[in-house]
Amino acid sequence: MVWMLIIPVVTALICSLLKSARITGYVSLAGTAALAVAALPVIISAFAGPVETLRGVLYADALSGYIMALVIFLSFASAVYSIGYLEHERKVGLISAKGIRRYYALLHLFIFTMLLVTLANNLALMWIAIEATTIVSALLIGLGFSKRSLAIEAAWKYIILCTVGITFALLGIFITYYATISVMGGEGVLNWTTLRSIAPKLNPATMKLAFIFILVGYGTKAGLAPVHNWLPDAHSEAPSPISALLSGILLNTAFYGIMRFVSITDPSTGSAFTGNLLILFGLISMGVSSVFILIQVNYKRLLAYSSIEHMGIISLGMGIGGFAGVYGALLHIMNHAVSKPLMFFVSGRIQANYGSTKIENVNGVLSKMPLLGTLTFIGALSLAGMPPFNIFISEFTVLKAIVDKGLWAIAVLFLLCVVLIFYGMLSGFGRMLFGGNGHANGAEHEKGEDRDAASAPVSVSSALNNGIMILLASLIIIFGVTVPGFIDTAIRACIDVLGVE
Amino acid sequence: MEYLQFLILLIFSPLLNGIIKKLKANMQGRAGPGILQPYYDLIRLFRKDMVVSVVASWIFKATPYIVMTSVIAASMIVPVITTQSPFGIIGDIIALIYILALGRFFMALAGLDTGTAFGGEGSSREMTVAILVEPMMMLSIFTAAIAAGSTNITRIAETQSMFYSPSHILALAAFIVAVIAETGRIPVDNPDTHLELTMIHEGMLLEYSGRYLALMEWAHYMKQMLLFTITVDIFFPAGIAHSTELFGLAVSTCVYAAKMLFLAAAMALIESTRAKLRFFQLPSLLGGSFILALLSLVTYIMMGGK
Amino acid sequence: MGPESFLYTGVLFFLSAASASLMPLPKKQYLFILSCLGALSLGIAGFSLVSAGRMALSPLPVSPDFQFVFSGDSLAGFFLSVISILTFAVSVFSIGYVKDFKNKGSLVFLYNIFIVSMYAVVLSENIFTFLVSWETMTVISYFLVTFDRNEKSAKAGLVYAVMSHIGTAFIVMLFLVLYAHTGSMEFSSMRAASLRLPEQVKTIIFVCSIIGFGTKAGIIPFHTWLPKAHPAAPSNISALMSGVMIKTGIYGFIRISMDILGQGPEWWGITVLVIGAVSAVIGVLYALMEHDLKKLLAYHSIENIGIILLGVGSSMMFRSNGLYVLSAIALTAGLYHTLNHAIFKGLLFLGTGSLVHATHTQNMEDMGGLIKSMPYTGLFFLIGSVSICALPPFNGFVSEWLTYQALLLGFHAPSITAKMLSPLGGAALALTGALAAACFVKAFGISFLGMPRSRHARDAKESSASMIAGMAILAVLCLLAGILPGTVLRMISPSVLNLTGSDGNIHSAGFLSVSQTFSSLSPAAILFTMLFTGIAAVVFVRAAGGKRKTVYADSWDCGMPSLTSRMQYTATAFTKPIRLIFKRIYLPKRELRISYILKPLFVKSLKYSGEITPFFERYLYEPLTAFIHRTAAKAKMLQSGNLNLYLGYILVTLMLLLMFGT
Amino acid sequence: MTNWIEAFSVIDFISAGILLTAVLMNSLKRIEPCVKAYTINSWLLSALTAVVAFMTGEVHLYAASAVTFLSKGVLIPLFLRRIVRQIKDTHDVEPYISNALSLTISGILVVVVYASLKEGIFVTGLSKNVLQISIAVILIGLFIMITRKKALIQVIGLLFMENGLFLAGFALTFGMPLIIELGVLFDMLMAIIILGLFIIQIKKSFASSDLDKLTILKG
Repeated sequence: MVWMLIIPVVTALICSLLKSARITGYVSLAGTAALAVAALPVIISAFAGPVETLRGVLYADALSGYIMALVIFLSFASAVYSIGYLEHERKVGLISAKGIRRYYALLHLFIFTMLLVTLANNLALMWIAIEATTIVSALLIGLGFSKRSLAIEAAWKYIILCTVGITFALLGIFITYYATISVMGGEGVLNWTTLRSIAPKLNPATMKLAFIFILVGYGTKAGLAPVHNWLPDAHSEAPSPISALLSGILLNTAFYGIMRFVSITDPSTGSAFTGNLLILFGLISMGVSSVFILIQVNYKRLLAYSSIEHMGIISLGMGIGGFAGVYGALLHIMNHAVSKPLMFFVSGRIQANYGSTKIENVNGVLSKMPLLGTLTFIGALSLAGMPPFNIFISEFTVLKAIVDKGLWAIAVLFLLCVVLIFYGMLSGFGRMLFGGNGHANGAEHEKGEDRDAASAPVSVSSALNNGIMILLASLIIIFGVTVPGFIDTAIRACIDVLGVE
Repeated sequence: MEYLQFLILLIFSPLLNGIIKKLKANMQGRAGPGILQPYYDLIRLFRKDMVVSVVASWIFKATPYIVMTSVIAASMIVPVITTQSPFGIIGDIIALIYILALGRFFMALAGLDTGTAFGGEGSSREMTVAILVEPMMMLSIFTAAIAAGSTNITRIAETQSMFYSPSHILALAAFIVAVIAETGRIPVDNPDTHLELTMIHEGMLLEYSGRYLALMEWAHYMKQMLLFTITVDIFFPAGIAHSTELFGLAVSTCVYAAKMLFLAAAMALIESTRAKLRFFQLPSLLGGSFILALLSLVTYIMMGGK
Repeated sequence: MGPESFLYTGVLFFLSAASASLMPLPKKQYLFILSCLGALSLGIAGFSLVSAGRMALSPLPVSPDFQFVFSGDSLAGFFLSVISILTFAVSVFSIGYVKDFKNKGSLVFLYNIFIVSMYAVVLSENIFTFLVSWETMTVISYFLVTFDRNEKSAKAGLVYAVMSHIGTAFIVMLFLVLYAHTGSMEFSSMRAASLRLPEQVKTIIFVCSIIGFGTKAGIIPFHTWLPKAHPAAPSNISALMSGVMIKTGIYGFIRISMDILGQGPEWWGITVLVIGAVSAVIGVLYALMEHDLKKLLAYHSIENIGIILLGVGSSMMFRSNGLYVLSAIALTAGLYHTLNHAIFKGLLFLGTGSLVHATHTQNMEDMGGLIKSMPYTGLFFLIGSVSICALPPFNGFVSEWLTYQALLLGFHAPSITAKMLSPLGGAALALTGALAAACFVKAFGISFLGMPRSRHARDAKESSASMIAGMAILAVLCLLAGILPGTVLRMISPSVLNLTGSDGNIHSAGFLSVSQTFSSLSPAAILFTMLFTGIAAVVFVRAAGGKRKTVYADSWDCGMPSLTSRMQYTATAFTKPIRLIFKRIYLPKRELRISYILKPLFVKSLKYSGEITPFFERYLYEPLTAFIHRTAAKAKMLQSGNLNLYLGYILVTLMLLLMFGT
Repeated sequence: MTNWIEAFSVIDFISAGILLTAVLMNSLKRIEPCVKAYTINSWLLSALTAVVAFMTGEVHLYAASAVTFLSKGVLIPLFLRRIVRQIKDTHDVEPYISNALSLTISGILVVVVYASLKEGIFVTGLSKNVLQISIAVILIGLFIMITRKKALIQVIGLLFMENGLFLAGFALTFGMPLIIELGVLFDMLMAIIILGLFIIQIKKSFASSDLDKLTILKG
């Protein structure tokens, strides 16, 4: 388990020391691969039951294992994607060799911090890790690339808002700590393991206060409206692989913190309190995002808002609670973590080809780059919650949970937002995919592959690029028709950990 | 015997037309041609050579036969002098109307086939009139059909149950208008003009000559008599034989002839007293009679089946 | 072998065709042969399912909440066979049709998946399965609509996808309501539990199902996607979409509102009846004004859906009054027309396909005289037109005749509204028939008869054998379904029996006789009478006139010399009287631009342009979307880019939660 | 454990000072004094820590106080001054609301906090004032961040929030375990340093460090 923390750091060091930019990419790839290898046994045993090391400082159970697995998978994916992406960025002179080294170093530090979040047993330690993710990713957004004033603006907003928010989260943690003192008699604890055991004895009023602070704090980081405002800027200005990580998993690590607290707070306050708050935030997020998706003119921002929507759905599912709700939420975390990175990857490629993130400047992707276009289509439709793609299943599970609870108003709002978002997504990406040269494009469709490769920087890396994107797309379709057994068991284990009846 | 009653229509329909012409002429104070004139015309046409447009396709040549056969098939369905019409089973009044519509469909196509402006104009107007007429015809028939609880003409003729009730009168009025429109008579259309801008039915026949024209004309006469027959079957079936023994048949034949003459006189009267309407005034006339048909239905239902 | 095995084989064929299409093969159009085989065996499956009446396939679990469950009853069997029949013909047609398409591979792939998804919809047995198949069908058809990827088709696709997604939202809603009140996702157990549903819940479900499925079926006023989407797709796809895809909407409606909900109040039936009548009339009225052949056919689909709903609606109305026999007659009429429309609309779209293939235009004003250069296409298109105009002895007539019978029987309904409305429905049907006839006189006459109106039309060539074969199959079916009603009834009556508990004692020993109205019909007899009298007429004419010679010359046209194609009656001119008569509906706009050399004597050029107002777009949808966008645009200021504002949000949120949260 | 009363009054006195410095921030326009205010605030904080340490005799609190003094009282102010010198602008542009108003609002915030925390959720060894004050300081810090347009002053506002947070920590729990304190502090330092770097970047690419320039990303 310790190795999981050491490997990224080491990789980061190597990357920052290496001279050649080409090698660095493959080194980082190797690093993530090694990380995956090291993590696998930990994750497996974590699903079997809680494991801890360093006298209980590091601790992993099913839930952390779940998030951890996603972190590592996505780190690998974006490590693969980064190679081709950076080569192109360097060709067009957006980044120097030094910048590339710094990029990879920071990338792995970022991975390290996220893993630390999932491994921390102590809630304060988890807080520290989350704050660290903010700092590192802010650097990745802002300083990774020269001559990008917008990136700096985005990074500034990101770091300020998230730090402020997370400060409140720390206050919440203090309050929790205080609450434990009276229970434990003198000495307070912040260890998740202990907290779980004493949760029912905590003072409800205190815990309510604590949870509000936590929710606002981590909610800011998780991009829940109305405290989401940093998200569209950061996600749209970050380099695509980083956007993929931010959107795919960073939000979820923050939400992971919330989930932990929910399972501490519920026993003392009763689940209605946390549930209603989460439902409220979820609905607001869906509403806000649907409106903004509708008017969006920048496709990366559009994707960012769709992340807000999906975080909203996740928190809605958590809030509804019950087996179905939580199952839906957890499943949705995974589905979103598969679909969204794909979309950011393809949008990175589109940006590279058209040199703009404005929807109006892009058209005829499907004709010019059939493979990319098809992938975009799959991703967009899955994000819009269309069967037979993965997100539909989890969305429908959440919807079903809502109906099980008989919350018809919420169900109707949910459907309304989903329709609006579908409209927004399709009109946005439809405009990008079609158009250009009409029927004549058929000719290119036949030899789409090599055209696609030709449009990408270098063949090896672009092959890797296509490979990882196709992998994600096929996962989207597979999860769209079935939830594989091992994932099912994993989610069930997580639900046990969260103590949902 | 009863199998062949449609031959009455086939044989006597030119005569009926001749009679109408004659009566009309007399009413207008002309001598007018003899009542057998249509027969002479037909025979003459059959013996003529034909001129066919090079533009025309097989549709043009097939149409006269299709029209003729459709009218014959339609007239097999109706009982003329006896309700023992065995062909009644192959179709009912709705089928009859649609069979006639088939004829019209092809006639309109033939009008377009030669690519002339007048043909197109004729078929366009023909279809327009049909649009206005068919719903009204249907509706007025519905009233009778509902009353008889059947759309089978023989049955309607047998169980005519709404003598001279208001609904009956209204339906009749509407149906008469429909008949006028269908037979292309004043005030809807002028059967004996070839003045380009007013003609409807003639417009489609413009390119026809010889035997084709003969068939078309004959079919038109037959259709006219057929519609008269339907009128009497539906609205005054009194006197029609319900069996096939000779005396009854003789009586009903006389009654039938009388009815036909009466209708012919009525037509002649209308034609010589009314002026032809401008084409775009037709909707008001036909729409008006649609309202009549509707009213008859309403009254029938409101008065609880009277 | 039971239906299952045929089903599996058929699906296997389709899937193998789809997967083969992804491989680099030459001459991918021949993969459609596989689709033909698939359609064949699925057709067998459908027929045997109709007779067997039951089929259960093993479920496939997806997630703890959901699993794929497929099963089938006679209704499903009926729709299965309808889909298969059309699919078979269209696949034959496609072999030749897609030959010189650029990206055949993806077309073949999408085509096969599309068909499989339609089968899946019909066979779905629970909510989840239905939704997945339904939306898959939508997605794939969306891809097909946007197949040649220009702005126009993209727009059409967007409208289509969004509208059907809205429809789906309603379907989801109704399923959730059903699920919440019956506690089950399986249709079978819903059916059992639905008797206990309270009235208002039933009403909600009914309304949702009308809107949801009606959107897919294209009823007024949810039809606007249809005339945009169908013309955009390749013609063989349009044939499938118009022929069977929109029928899945009818299927879903029957499945929910008649099968699962069981008996409802009378006003349901009346509502459906009225919707049907309105859709029929409005649909055909708009069709008349179209000069784009495919748009015209699309509007006719709206009309025919309306006719089907006339049958279905009166059936519901009768059933809620306990008149089961009459209800059976009406439903038979509806289902019969479903089949017929699939056949002749498919035929017409294929015909249009081969026209467009030959003349490279969809605008009939640029065609003309094609019956000489494309005799087979012309003949088959004519047969299709005659059938869709419900002229005997073809199939369209039989189903409309049955509909008439059903509507006349509406007199037996107790309520005065029903008594009044059903004959009016009959009148609407008559009006529709007449309008359709006018429309197809225009469509066929302008595009096939007269002189060629453009260079393309002049040098058009007859299409390839397989395309002709595809059309021929459907043309023959048009006739057969007309003159052999007995066979068709055997396909329909089991499901009618299930749904209404009666077979409507419609007897069909050669004669189709509805004992309820003592009325009978025998298209076959009509056909043979006409053939016989036709021959007789020929013989007679020969006898009377003797042998006469025929002279070929220019058209006389009242002596007008040197007729040119520009002097022919145009489609616009043909429909002008109707446009004027129904101007209240069309709201026509016209402008006459004259440029003079010397005013007012010498006219240089004279430009006449007229258009009709698309009522529903102009007054319903455009304002709605505009409103949504305006409101959304207002929200922009929330994200003004000002960091202080954002910090403010955090403070306010926190404060509110601290005040009201605890 | 001698004379609690004095201890309490001392604590109250110091915390009052902390609150005062925070409130004072609202009326300061030039940047230097703001930094000063923050410095004083941090000194008071570490002093308070020391007093608490003296009272409770907890060793790790001494350490905490020392660390606080070093980092917040010395390092960060120095760092801030360097940045001020680098971006060399001394005045804040006009804030969104007038000083008087912002003063009143911060006063209101204090009142609200006192009002909302009245009921006895928290029974702490320290006098209740400290908790209220700490939370008030946090809110005032946030309020400063909301009203000011200079990037640097926002950072200072953030720092005030941080101090308030620490104060709250003491008020509630006599301080967290040292390891955590250190971790949090480390994070803070990192954050501040990186914010500093960003301020310089902003100055570079926007030719000013005013936040109302940073409104390109919107919608």
